[in-house]
Amino acid sequence: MIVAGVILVILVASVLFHLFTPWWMTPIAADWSTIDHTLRLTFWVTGAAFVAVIAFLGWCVYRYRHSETRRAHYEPESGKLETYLGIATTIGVVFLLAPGLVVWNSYIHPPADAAEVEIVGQQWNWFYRLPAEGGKLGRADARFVTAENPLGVNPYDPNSKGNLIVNGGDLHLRVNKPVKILLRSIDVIHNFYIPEFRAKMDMLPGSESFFWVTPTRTGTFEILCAAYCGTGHPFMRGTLVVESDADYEKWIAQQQKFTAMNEQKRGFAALPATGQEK
Amino acid sequence: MTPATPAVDRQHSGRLFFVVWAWLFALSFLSWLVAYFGIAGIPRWSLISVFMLAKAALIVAVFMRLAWERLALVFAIVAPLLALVAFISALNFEAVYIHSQRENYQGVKAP
Amino acid sequence: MPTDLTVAKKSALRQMTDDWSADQRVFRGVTWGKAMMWVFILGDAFIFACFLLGYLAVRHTTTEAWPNTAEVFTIHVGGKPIPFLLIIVMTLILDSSSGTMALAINAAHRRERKKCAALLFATVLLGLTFVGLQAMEWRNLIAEGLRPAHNEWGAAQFGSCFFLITGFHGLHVSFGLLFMANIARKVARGDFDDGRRGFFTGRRGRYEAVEIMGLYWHFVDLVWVFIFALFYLW
Amino acid sequence: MVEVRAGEEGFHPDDFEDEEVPHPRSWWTKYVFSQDAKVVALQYAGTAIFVGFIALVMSWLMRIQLAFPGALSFIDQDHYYQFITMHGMMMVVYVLTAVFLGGFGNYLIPLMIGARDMAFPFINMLSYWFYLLAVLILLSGFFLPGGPTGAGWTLYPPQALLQGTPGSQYGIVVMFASLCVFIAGFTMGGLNYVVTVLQLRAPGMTMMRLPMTIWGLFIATIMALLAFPGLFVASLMMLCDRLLGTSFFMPAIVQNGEQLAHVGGSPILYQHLFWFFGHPEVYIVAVPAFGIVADLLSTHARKNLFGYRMMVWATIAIGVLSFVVWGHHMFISGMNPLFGFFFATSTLIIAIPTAIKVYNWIFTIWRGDIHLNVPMLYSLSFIVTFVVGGLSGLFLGNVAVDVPLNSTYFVVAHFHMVMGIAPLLVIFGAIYHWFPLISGRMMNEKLALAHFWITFLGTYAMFFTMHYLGVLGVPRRYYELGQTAFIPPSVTSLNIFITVLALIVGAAQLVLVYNFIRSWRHGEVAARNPWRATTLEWQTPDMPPPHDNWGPQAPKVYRWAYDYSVPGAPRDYIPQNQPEARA
Repeated sequence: MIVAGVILVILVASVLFHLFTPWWMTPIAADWSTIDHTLRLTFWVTGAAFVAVIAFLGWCVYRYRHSETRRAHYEPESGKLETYLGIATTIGVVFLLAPGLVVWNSYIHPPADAAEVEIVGQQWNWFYRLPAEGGKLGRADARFVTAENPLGVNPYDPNSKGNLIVNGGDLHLRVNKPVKILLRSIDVIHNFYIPEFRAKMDMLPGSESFFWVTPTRTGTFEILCAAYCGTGHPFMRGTLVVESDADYEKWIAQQQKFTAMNEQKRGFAALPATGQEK
Repeated sequence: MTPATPAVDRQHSGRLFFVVWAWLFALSFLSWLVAYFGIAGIPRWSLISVFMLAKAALIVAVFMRLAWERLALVFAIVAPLLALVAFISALNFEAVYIHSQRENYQGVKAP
Repeated sequence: MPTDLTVAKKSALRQMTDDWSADQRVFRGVTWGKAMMWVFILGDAFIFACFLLGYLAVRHTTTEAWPNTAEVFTIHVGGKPIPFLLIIVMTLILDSSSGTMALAINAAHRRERKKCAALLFATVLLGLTFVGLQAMEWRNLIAEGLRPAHNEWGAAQFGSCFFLITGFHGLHVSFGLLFMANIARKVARGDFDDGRRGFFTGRRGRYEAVEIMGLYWHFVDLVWVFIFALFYLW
Repeated sequence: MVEVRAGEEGFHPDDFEDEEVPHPRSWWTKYVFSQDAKVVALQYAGTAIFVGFIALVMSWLMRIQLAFPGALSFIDQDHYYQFITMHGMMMVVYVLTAVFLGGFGNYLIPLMIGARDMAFPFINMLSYWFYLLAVLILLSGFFLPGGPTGAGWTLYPPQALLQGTPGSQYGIVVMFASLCVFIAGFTMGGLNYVVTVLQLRAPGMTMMRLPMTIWGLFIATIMALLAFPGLFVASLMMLCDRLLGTSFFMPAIVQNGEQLAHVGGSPILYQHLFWFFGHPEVYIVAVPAFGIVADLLSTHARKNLFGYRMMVWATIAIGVLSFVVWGHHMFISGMNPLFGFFFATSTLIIAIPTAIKVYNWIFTIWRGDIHLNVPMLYSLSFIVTFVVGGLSGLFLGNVAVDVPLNSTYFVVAHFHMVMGIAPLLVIFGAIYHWFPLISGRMMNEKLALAHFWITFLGTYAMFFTMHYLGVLGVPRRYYELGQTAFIPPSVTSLNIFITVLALIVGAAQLVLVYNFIRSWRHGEVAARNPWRATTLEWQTPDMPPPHDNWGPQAPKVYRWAYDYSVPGAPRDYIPQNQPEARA
């Protein structure tokens, strides 16, 4: 009796907690509402399963509790029941999986007109690199990193000329313009995480990862690191400003160019002798 | 004390093992020849793989006597190796991707 | 209970399902020791597979050129360079030790004590030669400047993989040799004929030990087949 | 009598099936270097539980730091991350794996299948001593300069190897060395469990008459034997990177403005190797729990296990599938994004056999005669926590939903619920269930109930609510949240709530220890087969079972393990070794 009651209380309390929780998704600031929809859908489906299973469990405990007169029913298996349940579960799983895969498909295919911005992580700072107007991002490699070239931009790549380097400042993005975010690290694994964007991705040293996003509202957002990157991990913060085109133009005009940073040219001598490239 | 009553039908003449031994020599030698003559590209990989798998099959089937084991044992040994197939394909898929990312975005030489 | 004659007539698949649904043993006619060694080999195969997969993945990912193994593993005979000469000799020796091992098992089945012991000692000798040649190969390459962390011929991972994989395999060979020498000694002394008990396990010695040892030894040879093809020749 | 075995090669077991169990000759070989699986089991479980308490204390310290930042001044960032790492690795590998396979596996496998001991008692004994050595190597990290490693329990490179990570000098080396020794030791035990189940069963004991406990332990052991190689190889490669300066996992790295000597390695390769082990590891812990809970439910509900065949095949399916889902731990790791489709699909497929198991547990008590004994309470609480943890796994397995939740407290809540708390509750239930068999006495029920309610309700409240921190987006592995705009102050109150519960629940475990020790000496003497169970371990001539389990007469098995309340039978259970239903 008590046990069945407690199971019921757990069920009701869990559902109520879900309905009235003060801890819920932050207001979204990107067009990844599809992710939110899938998340909500998953809550509905799993919530229904939770209620059904736990309620049935509690009812069983109540209804079939021991008494002197009771004797259990002997029934090794019921093929029909198991088949029905298997099919129902499969349907539920397909119902969850299909939207997830569709959303993932769009997640990994940035639109062709997306602007590019590279984000570089280093314990425990964020750096940003943007192509010049109409230009492209040059290659980069941790082996180029020097005091003058903290991002390791490849000085031999013509595309590197004119790349804008943001070292220590905030990152600005245009509102309602898709942007492909390229991610790289020059020491350990980091993760570029803005809760309001929903999207995130690890930043790997020695490789390049990416995701894309369209910011949908202007404002200032906090950038966090979401992959354990050493003892300073909680303090690896940055700031993202989403703003109108006009404000963005003003900001971009103030940014430093890679060639300007490297007037001294000292960084180029640092090319390490690491053997032949393929 | 164990009864030392070996049933005659449980043994093989040594001849079979000499034949397999000779085959192992031949296959090793053939794969060495592939390298010696510097055959490159797909012919090299396919030849080496074929010789490798043939040799492995001979060792497992005859020397390790799997060919005479009952199917239950053979199955129990071969089936788990399928997990490796998944792992091989996944890691290969991944390595190609990482390599292309490095080629596209990184590198110390001018493109 | 079906007799074995009727079992033989059944289809192989039917026989297998019968085996799996039998009581007491799944693997009929398989001793505990042999079953254990097979399961161990399966796990060990996964270890070596992970080594080789890791090597292939690293080789594939690195943007540095992979050294030309035909040049690295070349031996000059009378001024003429012969690629992989040492490796092919090592391979043939290990194959031969597998051959003598197989014959030793055959002799063990027939309870031919002297023949079995002689063949086991021959296997030990061939195995020792293999380990000796491998040591020589390591010494030569180290003299030429190959190190775990770097080498002059290309990607640094080449040396790492070489030392790790051949080292781990060599360790398997060496451990096998220790156990095999012990078993050869026991066979020669007649432990398996008079059922003398093992020092640690307290169990009776049996000729079965030769077969189990053989499984391990063939497995070591089997792994070398893959290392030879995938690391040296690939 | 020598059969003619046509077409079979080599030696035949019938030629020498005279294996006797090695008898101890002295106090040392009886209680310390014992080859008796039952003693090895207690050694394994005792050591694991000791390690578990160390890990528990570390979780306390972490929780105190999270709820009251700076309250304990000796917990600095280094210590916090060392606690995280050691807590995770200890609980997953050195506690849960060791308790289930080393503890329950050793005790129950020979008894439940009707064998006299493991197939290779000597190797089985070595397995424990290797395990103990691994534990000692692991704990030595606390006493070395720099302390144990603080790389996070997944030990990802390059972080794990770089200076600045706590314990990067010695801690990381002893960690990987300890893992290698553990794997070597586990392999020795694992070979025993597999061969014993396959080849040493009693007459009449077919695979399809094995209790689910044995199925769970058997499948988990096979998975462990095939999955640990991934970790073993990753460990050796990491040791090479750390000690020899190789670059398996280390690309070109700049630290403190200095170029390190590494070049060209692939950190993500480590992640693949690790999770190729790591995901099956989850089921290595869960599958034995699934098996044990099925037996507990059936015994204490006096009803046959519902859908036994389906349960067996579901277990096998889970075992097989768990080798192709490891990538769901890496959805946002920067791996080839196309993997997302494959691993999300395979992960959600594995939910189907898992769900079938849940249904069958509940249908086992449905129309039963439920005795709410302590083991039954634990089994019910397992179902509740497992359902919650399993359902929240559907969020993380579905690739697009994983993106916002990954690396948040949702993950922490999920895996604690599903592979921390749920299997632990089964362990507790199993301890209460089999304690009479091991000691011949019953545990005190009042203390047991107190332990149960505190543990179950406390952990449920902790980890259920913690999911919502993840939905909010609170990132995990933060030593302190600091000033973060999107995190309201209410999060701190929730953190305090969770921490207080954690302290209470942790302290409640002492009740179990007290009850265990007290009942061992002074508990009420248990009746033979106190739960009236059908399985063989309760049918031994003495209780606790004698050294060779069965005395002169080994058991014969006539039926499956779930003949409870058979219509027409005089009693509501028929032991497996009883030939006639009417005896």
